[in-house]
Amino acid sequence: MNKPAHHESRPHVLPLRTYLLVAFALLVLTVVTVAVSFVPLGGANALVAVGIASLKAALVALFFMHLLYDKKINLIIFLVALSFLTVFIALTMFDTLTRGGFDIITRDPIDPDAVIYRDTISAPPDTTTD
Amino acid sequence: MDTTFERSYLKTPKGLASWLFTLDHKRIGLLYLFGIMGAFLIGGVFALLVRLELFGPDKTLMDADTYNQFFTLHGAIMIFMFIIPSIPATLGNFLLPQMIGARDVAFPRLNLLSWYVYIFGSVFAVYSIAAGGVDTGWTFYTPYSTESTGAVISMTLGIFILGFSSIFTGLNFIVTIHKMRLPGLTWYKLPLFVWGLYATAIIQVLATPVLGITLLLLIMERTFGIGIFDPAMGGDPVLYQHFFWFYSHPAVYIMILPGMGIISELIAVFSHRRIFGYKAIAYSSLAIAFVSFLVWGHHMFTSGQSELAATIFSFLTFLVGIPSGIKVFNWLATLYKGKITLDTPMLYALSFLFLFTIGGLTGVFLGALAVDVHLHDTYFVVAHFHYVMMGGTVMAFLGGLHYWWSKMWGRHYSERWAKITCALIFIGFNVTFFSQFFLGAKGMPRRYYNYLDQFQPLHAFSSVGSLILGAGFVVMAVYLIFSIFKGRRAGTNPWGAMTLEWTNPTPPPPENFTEPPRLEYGPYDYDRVAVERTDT
Amino acid sequence: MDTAGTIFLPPGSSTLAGDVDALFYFLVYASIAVFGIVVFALVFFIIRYRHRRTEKLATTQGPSHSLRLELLWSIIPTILVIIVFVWGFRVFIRMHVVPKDAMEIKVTGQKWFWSFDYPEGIATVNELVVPVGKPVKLLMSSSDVIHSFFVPHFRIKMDVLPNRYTVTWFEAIRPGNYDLFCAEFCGDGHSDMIGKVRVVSEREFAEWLETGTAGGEDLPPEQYGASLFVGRACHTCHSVEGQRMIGPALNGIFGKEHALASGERVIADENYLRESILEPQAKIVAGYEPVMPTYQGLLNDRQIDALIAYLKSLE
Amino acid sequence: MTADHAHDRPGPLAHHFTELEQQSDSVKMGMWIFLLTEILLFGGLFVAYTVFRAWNEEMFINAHKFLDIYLGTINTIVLISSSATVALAIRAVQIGDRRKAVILLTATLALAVVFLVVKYFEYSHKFHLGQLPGKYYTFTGVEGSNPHIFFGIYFATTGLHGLHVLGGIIVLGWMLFRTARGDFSPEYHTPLEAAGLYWHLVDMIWIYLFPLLYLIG
Repeated sequence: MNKPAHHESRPHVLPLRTYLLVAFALLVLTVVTVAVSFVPLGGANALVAVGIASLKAALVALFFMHLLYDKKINLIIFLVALSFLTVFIALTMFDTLTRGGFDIITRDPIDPDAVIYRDTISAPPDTTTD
Repeated sequence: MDTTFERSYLKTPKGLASWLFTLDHKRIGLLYLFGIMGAFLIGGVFALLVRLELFGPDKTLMDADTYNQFFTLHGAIMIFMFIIPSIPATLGNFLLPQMIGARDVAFPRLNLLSWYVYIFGSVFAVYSIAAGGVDTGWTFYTPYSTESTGAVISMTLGIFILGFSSIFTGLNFIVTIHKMRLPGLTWYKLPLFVWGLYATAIIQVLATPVLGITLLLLIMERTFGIGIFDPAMGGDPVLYQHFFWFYSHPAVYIMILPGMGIISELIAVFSHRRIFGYKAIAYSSLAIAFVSFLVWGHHMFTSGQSELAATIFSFLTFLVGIPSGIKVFNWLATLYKGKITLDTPMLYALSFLFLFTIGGLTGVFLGALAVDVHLHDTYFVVAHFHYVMMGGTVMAFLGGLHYWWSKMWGRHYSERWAKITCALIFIGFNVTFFSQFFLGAKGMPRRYYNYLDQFQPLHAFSSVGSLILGAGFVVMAVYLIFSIFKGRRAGTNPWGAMTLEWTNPTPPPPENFTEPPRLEYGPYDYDRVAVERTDT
Repeated sequence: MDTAGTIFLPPGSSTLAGDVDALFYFLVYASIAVFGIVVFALVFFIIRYRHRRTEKLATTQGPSHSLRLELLWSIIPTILVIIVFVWGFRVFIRMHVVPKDAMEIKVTGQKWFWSFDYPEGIATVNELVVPVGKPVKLLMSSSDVIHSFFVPHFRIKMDVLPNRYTVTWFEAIRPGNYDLFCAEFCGDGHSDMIGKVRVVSEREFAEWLETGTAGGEDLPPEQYGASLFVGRACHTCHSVEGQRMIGPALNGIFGKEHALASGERVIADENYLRESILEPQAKIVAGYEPVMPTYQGLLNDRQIDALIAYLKSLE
Repeated sequence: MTADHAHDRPGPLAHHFTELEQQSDSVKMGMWIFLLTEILLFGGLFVAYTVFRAWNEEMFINAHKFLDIYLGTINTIVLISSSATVALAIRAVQIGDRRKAVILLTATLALAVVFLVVKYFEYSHKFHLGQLPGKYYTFTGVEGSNPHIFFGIYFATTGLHGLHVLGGIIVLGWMLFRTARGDFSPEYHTPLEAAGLYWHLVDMIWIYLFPLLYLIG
């Protein structure tokens, strides 16, 4: 693999216009995401924010960081990083979001403030069990 | 008389400074060798002290706090300062460029920096012994590690720094393998040791940063109480375990994959036989590297993670066993119709096959959910991971060290003493650790300073084994050091091997190859070309 | 199911033990079989294809790969491990689904003893008394670091976490005394955090509940105190023979003056001893760590008096 | 093997490479692997954020209102602009315009400093209110349990990011010096490209931190 590509003795220079357009798009997206955050959309706010952030990150990676034009191996490295981060988040959440499935605990929580406790109690802390 | 010696990397240039500022991957490999041998000595002494204390119940030598510090230091030093850098940073550094016909690794300065970072991190880690010791176990579980009064911060900082050294080595190797290969040396013509190093390096760069952030968060937890891991501040100790094992499980494969690479070389050379199933062995390394990231939760089946997560992790754990099994069977098949010579490196390779199979099979016990509940945190686990780490990685490392010893130093060790030592280590190891499978299944929990009388005979047996093991390593140190100065002069290719590093002079010149290496045959073409042993 | 002890496992004494042991032994025999094949092939090939160094090396001919063989030794282990996974999973689920009629006991792990609270208002330390043949649900939490509740004879183990409840259950099938270990490293007293599970008949259990924590109240105070000193796990950290352990030795301390970590000095009278049992962090003896947990709720006044009487009697 | 070729080897080519292109590709690939480790380093913090947000969404939403969205937006624009200037600086070197490259790199450095100054004001305001991480947290205005965890994560992520900006200033300063000295040419400017990649990654991480912390909390 990686046959030496002799014809590329000079770097691939992107036109100035591309950089300016990308920078402009990034600024516009920033304004959009801030504006949307003031609109109450419930859970969708988080999705929109992360979606726009990903779009911006993709623009930076593909154009500013030249991944679109560079050797494919570098793009692969970048995608590997993202996929293993996804694995980390996903497998951890498989635990943290599904705790207490079998054990219904009817006692009051030990520390009502402890956020980790929320999913393992059946009743909210303020109701008394009889 | 010996112009090869005078022109070799060992003698040109001369002087201490030329070693301390060397950019030569071979010298850096040797610097690492001295570093990890120092770590192995310290870690080994702690191991022997721990085993002596456990000879009988109650107090034998030391009090509980000292014992807790000793097993913590044994674990932390052996893992972070010895076994993780052991094969890649010493043999890998020394051999990788030679095996792919390159003059050096891609980033020689980064390579030297990684050694200094290693020493710097080790100094922090060893300093923590003086600064009150650490008694948390090498896993630093919260909230014990946030409450402990020991020198947890200096130890974790040391390990954080050691992580950079590991990352630099991995980064260097990946780029080297991609970009520095001799023209014409395609991926499928690479020696399997290079594939092993490649898979290892991938894990090093992917997993080590997570260890870094875990330890940083632990330090912040101790200094600021930020409340992510400490239940007293509203955090979750089980989340710490997720973070920790996301690194530390793949780290197990950082340790074993390069060992498997060495075994592939040894089995092929000493059977004088084309390796069986080259592609299967190569790809299984990558498969192990990938799946190793999906299984960390099997360290946590009784930790309070959800049943769903435990089930997923258990299933994925079994997947990682399959490529390991494939490797073992392929090695066995390589012996078939070979010409097997039982030189010392081969004895270590065969020991590896024997011990690693036991380690792997007992791993299946621990992957099975219900059985793990009984065996978790007992001596069964201790025995299992020593069979994999010591019976696997250390045996492979010793095999590789003996195999390439003449390449490194230009001299042979005493074959007779080497065989006696190999037998001592093999016997000592099995006496020490096989007994621990029984201890664990009987219910003896690990990290116990004191224990009930019913466990005493097996503990005493295990302790005796550890002394045999220790004696083996002392003898090895003596004959190896002796050989550097007085050993018989070695020839270019004493084993009749086909990989590129045996085509250059022994010991190699600083630039590795005096003339551009030629690819006349592949690394395992024993069925096409008759290579003779050349030894003086 | 009743399984006798073997060279591997201690006798199985809970309803779950049989299930776990069956899988365990399946794994033992399967492993021996696989290991046997590997070692046989290894030894056979070494003997059959042994080559002396004096002979000349020539080329060797042998298969470089074989798709059929490689598939064989990929697929057979895959099937085996899938069987093991499903089997292990099914037993694991049984371990985690508590029977509806289980009696609930609250377990607290702390450095370095176990305490058990019964719904009837009885509290014990390091001794869990349960009736035979009745499922017992353990609702567990820790008051300091992570511990792990491990009874080898019952094949159960579950971590005990601070600030959170975890659950495990068992049903003992034979009366007897069984070891209870802490399996998660928790500090200097980790290996002494050992208790007993005492399985008694239904009738004995009912009697035991009646008389409270196994009697002793009719003994003279010094003797009662001596039994409490062991029964409440004081001896895990305090010697009565003068050695320094995790805590200071307690013989001959009564009536004497002691230096505190705060620099003050204090006379060890009844009030001081009482306070040290109920509020251990209030006054720390110089040279020791403030690690002792409170015994508030674990000892009644009579028991505290008995303990003080015992300490007074020590030389 | 090397001595007889010495005369036709370009200056910046290190002894162990055979040609400049191999060297440049290696450095860039090495840099990308380094960026991969950075992504996973920050990744741990993103995991902590996601896990705790899922556990306690209300507290996160309440707590994030105490971050200054205007300063955050300004900093985002500052960092994006600095990313653009560094990309343009590399382009200037590629077309041989050294003067423009120096100006653009100086602008990048200035923007990076602005970012840190804004961050400094944000931090000191929070210190003043007692919105400190962990056990030093004394602020009482946030509803929900354990708001100190949100601020713990806020300080951990932005603090680590701030350290990376600081590191970027040092690296870019060195690159500015080397550009001004004339080390780089259209044929050889690999170190500058690598430094640029690093700076873009620092920008990219902020692109995520900004909405997660300031906008949705």
